[in-house]
Amino acid sequence: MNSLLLNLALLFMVFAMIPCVYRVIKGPTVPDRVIAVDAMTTVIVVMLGVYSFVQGSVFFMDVALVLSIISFVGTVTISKYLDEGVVL
Amino acid sequence: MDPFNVITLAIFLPFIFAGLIPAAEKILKHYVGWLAAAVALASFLLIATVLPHVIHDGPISGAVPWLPSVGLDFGLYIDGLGILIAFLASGIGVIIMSYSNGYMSHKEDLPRYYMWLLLFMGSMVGMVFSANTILLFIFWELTSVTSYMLIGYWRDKPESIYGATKSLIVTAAGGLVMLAGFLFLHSITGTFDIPTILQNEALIQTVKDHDLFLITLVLIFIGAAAKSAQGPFYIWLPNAMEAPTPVSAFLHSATMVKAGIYLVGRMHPIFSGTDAWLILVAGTGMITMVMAGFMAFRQTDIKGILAYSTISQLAYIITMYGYTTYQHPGIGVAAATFHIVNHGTFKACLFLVAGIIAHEAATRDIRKMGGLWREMPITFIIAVIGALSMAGIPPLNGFLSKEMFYESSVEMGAALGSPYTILIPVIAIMGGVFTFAYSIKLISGIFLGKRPKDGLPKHIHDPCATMLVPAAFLAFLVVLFGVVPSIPVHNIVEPTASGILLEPVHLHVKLWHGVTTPLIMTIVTFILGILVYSKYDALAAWQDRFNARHPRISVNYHYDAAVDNAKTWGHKISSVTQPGTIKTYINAVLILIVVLVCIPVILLGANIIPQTLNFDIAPYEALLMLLMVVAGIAIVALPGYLPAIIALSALGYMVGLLFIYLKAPDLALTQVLVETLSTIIFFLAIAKIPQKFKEKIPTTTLVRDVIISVAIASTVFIMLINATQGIVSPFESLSHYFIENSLTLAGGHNIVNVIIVDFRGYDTLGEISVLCLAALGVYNLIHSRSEEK
Amino acid sequence: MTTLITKTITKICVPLVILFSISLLLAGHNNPGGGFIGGVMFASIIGLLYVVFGLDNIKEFFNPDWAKWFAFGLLLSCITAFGALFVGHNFFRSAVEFVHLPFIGEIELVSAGLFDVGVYFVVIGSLLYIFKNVGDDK
Amino acid sequence: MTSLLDHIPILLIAIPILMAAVMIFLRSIPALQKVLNVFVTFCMLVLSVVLLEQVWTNGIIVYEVGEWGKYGIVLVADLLSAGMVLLTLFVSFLSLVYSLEYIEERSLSSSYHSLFNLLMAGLTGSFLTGDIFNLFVFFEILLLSSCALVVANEKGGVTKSSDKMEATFKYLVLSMLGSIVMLIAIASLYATVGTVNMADISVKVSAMSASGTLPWHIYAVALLFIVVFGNKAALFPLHYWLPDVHPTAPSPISAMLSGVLIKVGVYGMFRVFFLMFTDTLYMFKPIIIILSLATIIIGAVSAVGQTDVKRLLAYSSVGQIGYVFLGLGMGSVYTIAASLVYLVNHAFAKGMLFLTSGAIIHHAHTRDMDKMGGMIKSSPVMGTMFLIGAMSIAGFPPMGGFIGKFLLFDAGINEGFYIPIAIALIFAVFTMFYMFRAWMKMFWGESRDTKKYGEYSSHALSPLLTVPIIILALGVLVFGVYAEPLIALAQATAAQIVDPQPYIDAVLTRVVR
Amino acid sequence: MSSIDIVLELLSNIVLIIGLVFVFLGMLGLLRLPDVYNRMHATTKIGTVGAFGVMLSILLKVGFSPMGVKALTVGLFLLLTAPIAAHMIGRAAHRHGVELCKESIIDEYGKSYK
Amino acid sequence: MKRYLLYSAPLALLWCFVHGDVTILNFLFGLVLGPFVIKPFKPLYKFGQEVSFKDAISRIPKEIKYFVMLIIEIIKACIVVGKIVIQPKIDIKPGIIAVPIDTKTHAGITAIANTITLTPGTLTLDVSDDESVLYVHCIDASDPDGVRESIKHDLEKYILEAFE
Amino acid sequence: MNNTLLSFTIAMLFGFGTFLILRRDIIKVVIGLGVLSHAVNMLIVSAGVFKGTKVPIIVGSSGEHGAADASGTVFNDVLADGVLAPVVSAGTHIEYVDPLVQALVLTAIVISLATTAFILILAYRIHEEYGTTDLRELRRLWG
Ligand code: NA
Ligand code: NA
Repeated sequence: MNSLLLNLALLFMVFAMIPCVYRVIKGPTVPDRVIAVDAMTTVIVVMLGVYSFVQGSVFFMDVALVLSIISFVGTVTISKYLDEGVVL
Repeated sequence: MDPFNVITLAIFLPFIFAGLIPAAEKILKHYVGWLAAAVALASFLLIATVLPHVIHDGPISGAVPWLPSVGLDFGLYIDGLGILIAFLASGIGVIIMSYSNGYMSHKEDLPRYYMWLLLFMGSMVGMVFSANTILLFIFWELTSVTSYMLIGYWRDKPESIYGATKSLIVTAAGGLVMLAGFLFLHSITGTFDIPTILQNEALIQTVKDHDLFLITLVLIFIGAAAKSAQGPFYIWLPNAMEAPTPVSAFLHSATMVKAGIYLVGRMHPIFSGTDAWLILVAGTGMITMVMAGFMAFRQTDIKGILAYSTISQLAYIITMYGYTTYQHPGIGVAAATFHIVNHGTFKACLFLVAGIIAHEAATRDIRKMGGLWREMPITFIIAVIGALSMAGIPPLNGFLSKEMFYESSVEMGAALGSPYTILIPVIAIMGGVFTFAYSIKLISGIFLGKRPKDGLPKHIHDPCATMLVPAAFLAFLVVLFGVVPSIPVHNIVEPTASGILLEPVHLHVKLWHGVTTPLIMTIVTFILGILVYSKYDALAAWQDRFNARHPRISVNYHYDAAVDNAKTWGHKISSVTQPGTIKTYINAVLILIVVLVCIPVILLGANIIPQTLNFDIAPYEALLMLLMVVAGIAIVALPGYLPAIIALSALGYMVGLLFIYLKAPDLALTQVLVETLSTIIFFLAIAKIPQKFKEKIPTTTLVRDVIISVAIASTVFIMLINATQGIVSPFESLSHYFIENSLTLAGGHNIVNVIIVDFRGYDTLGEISVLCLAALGVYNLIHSRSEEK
Repeated sequence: MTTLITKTITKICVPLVILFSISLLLAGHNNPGGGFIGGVMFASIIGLLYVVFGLDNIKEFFNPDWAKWFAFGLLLSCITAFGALFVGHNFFRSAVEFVHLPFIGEIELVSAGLFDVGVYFVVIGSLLYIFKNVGDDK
Repeated sequence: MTSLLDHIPILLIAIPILMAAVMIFLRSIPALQKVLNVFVTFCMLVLSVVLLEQVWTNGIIVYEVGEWGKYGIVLVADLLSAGMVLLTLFVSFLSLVYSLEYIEERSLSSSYHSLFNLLMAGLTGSFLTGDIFNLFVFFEILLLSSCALVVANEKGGVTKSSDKMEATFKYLVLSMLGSIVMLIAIASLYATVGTVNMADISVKVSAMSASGTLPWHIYAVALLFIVVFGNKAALFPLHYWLPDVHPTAPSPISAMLSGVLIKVGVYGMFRVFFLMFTDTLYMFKPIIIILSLATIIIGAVSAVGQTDVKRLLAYSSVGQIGYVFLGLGMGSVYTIAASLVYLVNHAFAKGMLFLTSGAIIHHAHTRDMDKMGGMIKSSPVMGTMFLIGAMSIAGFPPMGGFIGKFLLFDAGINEGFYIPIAIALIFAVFTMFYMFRAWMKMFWGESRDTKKYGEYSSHALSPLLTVPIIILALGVLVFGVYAEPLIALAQATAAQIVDPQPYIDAVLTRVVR
Repeated sequence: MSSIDIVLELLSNIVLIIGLVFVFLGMLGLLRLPDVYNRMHATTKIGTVGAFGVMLSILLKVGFSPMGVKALTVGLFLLLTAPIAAHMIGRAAHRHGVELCKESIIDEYGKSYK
Repeated sequence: MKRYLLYSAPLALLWCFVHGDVTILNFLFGLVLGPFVIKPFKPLYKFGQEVSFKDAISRIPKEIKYFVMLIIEIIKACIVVGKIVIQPKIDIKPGIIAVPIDTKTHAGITAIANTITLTPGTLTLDVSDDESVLYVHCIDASDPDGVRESIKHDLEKYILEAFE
Repeated sequence: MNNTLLSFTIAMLFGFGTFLILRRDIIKVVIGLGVLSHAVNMLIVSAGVFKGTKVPIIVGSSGEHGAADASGTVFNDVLADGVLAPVVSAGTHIEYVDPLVQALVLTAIVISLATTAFILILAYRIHEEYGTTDLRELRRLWG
C-alpha cells in the first residue's frame, strides 16, 4: 500500500509538472515562465523527497537540498535582470 | 687522390666558397669576382684530373651512405657524359666569372651575384655526377632555384620578376614531374641507382617491357624538356634573358639548359631503341628546332635571337639523341655529344659579345644598331667567328657537328624507310636554314650596314680586356675545335658517347669527307638560308597575320592567362568553398557525420534495428521524457532569448530529474547546479546583448534544416539503440573493478566520486584545468580590446 | 537595486550555503557531493551576493583575487598528485589512512580528499573570476 | 624517492599544469615569470629528448597514473607519442621565447604564461594518454587554451579583435560539435566493450572481429572518429575553421596551432585506427584518401587566391595536412613513415613561417602582401628565413619539405596509388607557385608606396624574435640535408604504428593492485 | 509496530497526501489563474506549503534520521527562499510593465515608482 | 566575539541539519567553522551593534508563538486559494494594495514581507524606498482597508514581538 | 541501458539541438549547443552497461563492512605471466548502476559548463564588435 501510494505520488507529481511546462511554453510573459521554472523546481524537490524515501536512500535528499537553495539563486538573478536589465 | 673524393671536392668547393663570398667581399671588395673565378677554375682542374681515369678505365662510381633507410647514398657516377657537362659548367664558369668582373658595375650587389653563380655551378657539377636519381633531382632543383635567383637578380624590376617566376614554375614543375618519373623508375627497378640499372641489361629490358614504361618515359622527358626549353616548355627561356648577360650566357645557353640534354643522354641507355623514345624525343626535337629557329629569326633583341637560337640548337641535340631504332640504338649520339661541346663554345661566345654590345651600345635592339664593325673591330671578329660557327660555315666547329647532324638524319631516315628517308633530312635542313638566316641577321644587324643617326652613344669602342679576353678565348676554341676536331673528340666526345651507348665509340671527324650527302645538304642550307634572309619582311608579315588571327596558338598566352588569373580564380574558388557563413561549415560537419554512419550500414548491409527493443519503463519516467521533448520543442520554437533560455533551464532541471531516475545522485546534483549557473551566465551575457535581430526562417531553409536535424536525430537514435544492446559477451565492464575496490583500495563509499578523484582523478585534473582555462579565456576576451582604445 | 527583503534573506543564506558547500565537499568521498559540487554551491552564493548587493558594493569589503583561488586549487591538486612521487609511487597514487583520534573516533584521511579540496578552490575561483571580470566590464 | 626519470611521461604533462598555477601567483613579477617559464619549458624539452631516447632503447613505456593499470588512466609513450611530444616541446619552447617579445606585456603576464602552459599540457597529454576518454579531456584543454590564446593581445595589434572573435567563435562551435561526436563515439564504444582504455578496446574489437561478432555500429563509431580528429587536423570538410583561426591568432600561437596542434588530429587518427580499429581500416583508408585529396586541392587552390600572408600560410597548412593524411590513408609502413616525415617537416617549416610572418607584420604593420614589397632590402634576414620556409613547404631541396614529399610520392607510387599521387603532384606545383609568389610579393619588387602605407618599421628585430626563427630554419635545413635520423625514426615509428601488439602487450601485461 | 508508529504512519500519509494535493493545486493554479501575480499566489505558497508538507511527512516516516533531518531542512529552505523569489519576480514583472489581469480592481503600486 | 557566537550557534545547528546528522560533535565542528565563514562578510551584519544573549534567548518563546500563528494562517489560506483554483470558473478580484508598516528593522520587514507572501491570498511585491510601506498583491482586493487592517493587527503584532 | 524510449528522447534532443545550431542568431546557436550537451550527457549515462538499480554508493558505516556487501562479484581480470586475458569472467549480477559512465558524464558536464561560459562571453564580445547577433553578418573572414 505504502509503495503504491508513493509510486502514485511520483506519477502525480509528474502530472503536476505539466502545467509548469505549459507555462514555460505559453508564457505569455517572461515572469510567467520564470515562475513556471521556479515552480517546476519545487515539484522536482518534492519528487526527490518522495523518491528518496521510495528508494530508501538519503542521497537523493541531498539533491533536493541543493536544488531548494540553488533554484532561488537563479530566480533572483533573472528577476534582477528583468527589473534592471543588468545582472551584476 | 681517389677520383670520388676529387669530384666530391669539385662539387662542394663552389658551395663552400659561395657561403664564404659575403665574408670575402668585406676583404676583397669588388675583386671578389676573381675569387669566384678561381674557385671555378679549381673545380675545372679537379674534374680534369679525373678525365684520364675515365678515358682509361671507363666510368667510376663511388658512394658514401646518406639516407640508408630509404636506400639512398651520396653516390657519384663519373663518366664521359658527366665530365663533358661538368667541363662546360666549370670551364665556361671560369670564363663567365672573369668576364663578369668587367661587366658588373661595382655598385651592384656583387656577393649575391657571385654566391648564386657559384651555387649554380656547384649544383650543376653535382647534378651531372649524381649516381642516383634523387641526388640528381636535388641538384637539378637547385639549379632551378639558383637560376631563378639569378634571373631575378635585379629584383625590383617587374620584368626580372616575371622572367624568374616563369623559369621557376616551368623548370621546377618540370622537375617535380621528372621526380615522379624517377619514382616510377624506382618502383619498376627497385633502385634509385643509375649505374645499377645501366650495368644490368636484364633490368633495362624489364623497364622497357613494363606497363609503366611509357608514363615513366614521358614524365622524365617532360622534366628534361622543361629544363632544356623544348616543346611547349620553351617559354621560360626568352624571358630568362632578363638576367645579367653573363648569367644568360652561362646558365641559359651553355650549361643549365644542357641539364635536360644531360638527362636525355643519361636516360638514353635505359629508354632508347623504342618507338616511344623516337617519337617523343626526336619528334619534340624536330618540331622545336624548326619553330624556335623561325622565332629566333623573327627576334630583334640580340639576346632574344640568342635565346631562341639556343632553344633551336638544343633541339638539334635532342633530335639527335632521339634518333634510335631497335636495330641502331644510337645513330645520333656521337653527333649530339659533339654538338653539345660546340654549341657551348660558340653560343657562350655570342652571349659574351651580346653582353659587350649591350654594355657599350646601351641597347640590345638590333634595329637601333648597325655599322659597328668600325668602332669595335675585335668584337666584330669574335662575333663573326661565333655566328658563322652557329650558321655551320667551315672550318668552324659548328660546321662539323652540323655535318654530323645531317649525316645522322639521313641515316635515321634510311633506317626508318619511306617516307622518312626524305622527311627527316628535309626537316633537318629546315632547321639549318633558319639557323643560317638568323646568324647572318645577327651579324649584319649589329655590325654591318649604316650606323643609325641617333639612339646610340657617341663613342662606342671595344671593351676592356676583362670582357674581351674571355670572348676571344671562346672564339679561339671555336676555331681550334673546328680545325683540330680530334682534341675534343678524343678527349671528351668519345668517352661521353661510349658512356651513353655503353660500348666503346671511335669517331673519325674531319673537315673534308669529300662530296657526301651531308655536304650537299649544307650547300642547300646556305642557299635556302640566304633566300629566307632576304624574304624576312614577307615572312614577318605572314607570321604577324597568323598570330593575330590565332592568339591561342601561343603557349605564353596560356601561361599568362593561367598565372594572371590564378589569384582571381583561387579567390573565386575559395570564396565559394569558404563563404564565411558558419552555417555552411556546420552543415558540412553534420552531413559528414550522417554519411560516415551510413557507409558501414550500406557496405555491411547491416540490420540497423536490433533484435531487442526495450520499452519497459515506469510511467512517470515516460511522462518525464515526454515533457523533456516538449521542453525541447519549446526551446526550438520560442523566438525570444529569454523564453528560450528559460525553457532550456527547464529542460536542464528535467535532465537532472532524469539522472535521479537513472540512479545518479552526483550527476543530478551537478546537473542542477550547472544548469543554474549556466542560466546565470546566460543572463550575464545577454544582459549585454539586446535582442535586436529576429530570424524569419524561409520555408526552403526550414525544410533543409529540418531534414538535417531529422537525419542527425535518426543517426544518433540508430547508433544508440544498437550500442545499448548490452556489452558484447564475454566482455565485462571496467566498472567491476571500481565497485570492488572503491572502498578497499581507495577508501570511499561513493564509487562515482572515488572514480573522479582517484581512479580517474587524472581526468579531473584535466577538467579543472579546463575550468581555469575558461576563466583565463574570459579574462582575455574581456581585455582583448584594451589595446585598440 | 534589489530590495532590502532580498538582501536580508541573502545575508542569512550566505554563511549557511557556504557551510553547506563545505559539508558537500567533505562528504564527497562517501556521499553525493565533492569538490566540484561544493565549489559550485560556494560560487553561486557569492554570485548571488554580487547580484543582490551589486558587485561594487561587495568589492568594498570582500574582494579576493579569484585568480589566486583557482591557481591555488590547481596547485594544491597538482601537488597532491605529485606527492606520491616523493614516497616512491606513481603520480596520483592515492593514500588512505585511518587515524584514530580521541573523542572523535576513527577518521579516514584520504589523499584524494585533498585533491578534491583543490577542485573546490578551482571551481570557486574560476567561476567567480568569470563573474567578476564580466561584472567589472562596463 | 624513485628516479625522476621513471616519471617523465607524467612530468611532461603535470609540470605545465603546475606551472600554469604558479604563473598566476607570479603575475606581479613578470621578469621572474619569463625566466621561470622559459627555464622550465627548456627542462621539459630536455626531458622529452630523454623520453624519446628511453623509448628508442627500451621500447614502449607505460606509465600508470595512480597505479590503477588499465582501470585507471595509463600514459603510453611509444615512438609516435614520444616523438610528437618532442616535436611539440621543441616548437613550444621556441614559440614561447618568441612570445616574450611579441605578446603585449599585460596580456603576457596576466594570462598568457598560464594559458601557454596549459596548451603545452594539452598537447603532451593528448599525445601520451592511453585512454580514449582522457583524450577527450585533453582535447578540451587544447580547444579552450587555443581559443583563449587566439584572443590574446599582441604588440602593435595588426589583427582586429573583431576578427579574432569571429574566428574563435567558428572554431569553438565546430570544435564543440567535434567534442559531441567524440563523446557519442566513446559512449557507444564503452557500451559495447566495457572499457575506455585504448589497448583494451583494441584487444576486444580484434577479438570480436576474429569471432565474427563485431557489431556494425563499431564501424560507424570508428568512422565517427574521422570527424573528431579530422576536426582537429582540419581535414576536408572539417577544415573551415582553420583559415580563419590561424591567421588571426598571435603569430607564436599560429605557429603552435599550425606547427603542432593540427598534428594532434593526425596523431589521433594513427592511434585510433591503427591501434583500436585495425579491422575497419579497409573502410577507413579509401575515405581518408578521398578526403585528403580534397583537402590538398582546397588548400592549394585557396592559398593561391590569398593576399593576406598569414591566411595564405593557413590555407597552405590545410593543403599540407592533406599530404600528411594521404600518407596515412595509403596505410603501409612506408607511406606512414613518409607521412610522419612530412608532418615533422611541416611542423618546422610552417612554425617557422608563422613566426617569420609575425616579424614581417611587425616590420610592415600589415598582413596584406599587396601593401608590402621590396622588403628584402629592409629586412634581409626575414627574407632569407621566409625563403627557406617557402622552399621547404614547396618541397624544394635541400629543405626538409623535399624529403617529405619525395618519400610520400615514392611510397605512394610503390603502393600503386597512381592517381592520388598524380593529384598530389599537380597541387604540389600549386604549392610552389603560391609560396614563391608570396615571397616575391613581399620581398621583391619596388618598395611599397610609403605615402599610402607608411614607412617600414626601422626597429631592429629583437633576438628573441629572430633566434627562434633561425633555429627552426636550421632544423628545416638539417632535415633536408641529413634526414637519416628522422627517416629512421619515422620508419621505426611507422612499423610500431602498423603493428599494435607491442603497444597492447605493454599496456595490458601488468599487475594491477 | 507500536501504536505511536501507526499513528505516525497514518499522520505522515495524511500529511503526504495533503502536501501532494497542495502542490498539485498550486500547479493547477499556475495553469488556470489569469495573470502572473495570481499565478504566483498559487505556486509560491500552495506549492511551497505542499512541498513542506511532503517533507514533513517524510520526517514523520523516518524520524530524525539523516533523511528526515535533511527533509526538514529542505522544507525550511523552501519556506525561507520561495517568498523572495516570488517577491523579486513580481516586482520585476510589475516594474517591467506586465499588466495586471483585467479582473483586477486596484493598483496602488503603479504610482509609487513611475 | 559574542556576535560570532550568536551567529555561529544557528549555523552550527544548520551544519548538523545539512549534514543530516545532529550530534554534539558535528555541532561543535560547526561552531568552530562558523566564525571563519562569517568573518569575510562582517560588514553585512552590522557587527558594531551591541548584542546580548539574554535578549536573544528571551525572544525564543515569542518566536515560537509567531511560527505557530504563521502555520495556522498558512493552512487556512491555502485552503482558500485551493478552492479558487479548483473552481470551474475562476472569479477573483485581485489588486495591489499599499500597506503601511511600523516595523523598522530589516529583519522585521523581511519577516513580515515573507509572512505576507507565505500566507496565501497576499503577496509582497515591494517595499517602498523609505521602508514604511509594503505593496501587497491580493488575490481578493475587494476590501483594501480590511487587508491593511488584518496585516497590521494579525501579523505585525507578532513580528514586532518576535524580531524587535 | 537498453531503453528505446530513452534513446528516442535523446535522439529527439539531438534533433532539436541540431536545428538550433543551424539558426542565424548567435544566442540560439549557443542554446543549441546547450541542448546538445544535455543530450550527449544523457547518452553517455544511457551507455552504462549494468542492469543494476542501486545508486553506486556503497552503504555501510565502516570500511570493512561496506566492501563485503558491495556486489558479490568475483573480480577475475588478472593479467599475469605475460598472458593476456582481455575478458573478465565476472558475469555475476551487479546491483549497482554503472558508476563509470556517471564519472565520465560528471567530467563532461563540467567541461561543457566551462565551454558554455567561454562561448557566451565570446558572444557578448562579438555583439560588441559587430553590433549584431546575426551570424550572417559574422563573415568578415571569408574567401
Ligand atoms: Na640594324
Ligand atoms: Na521556489
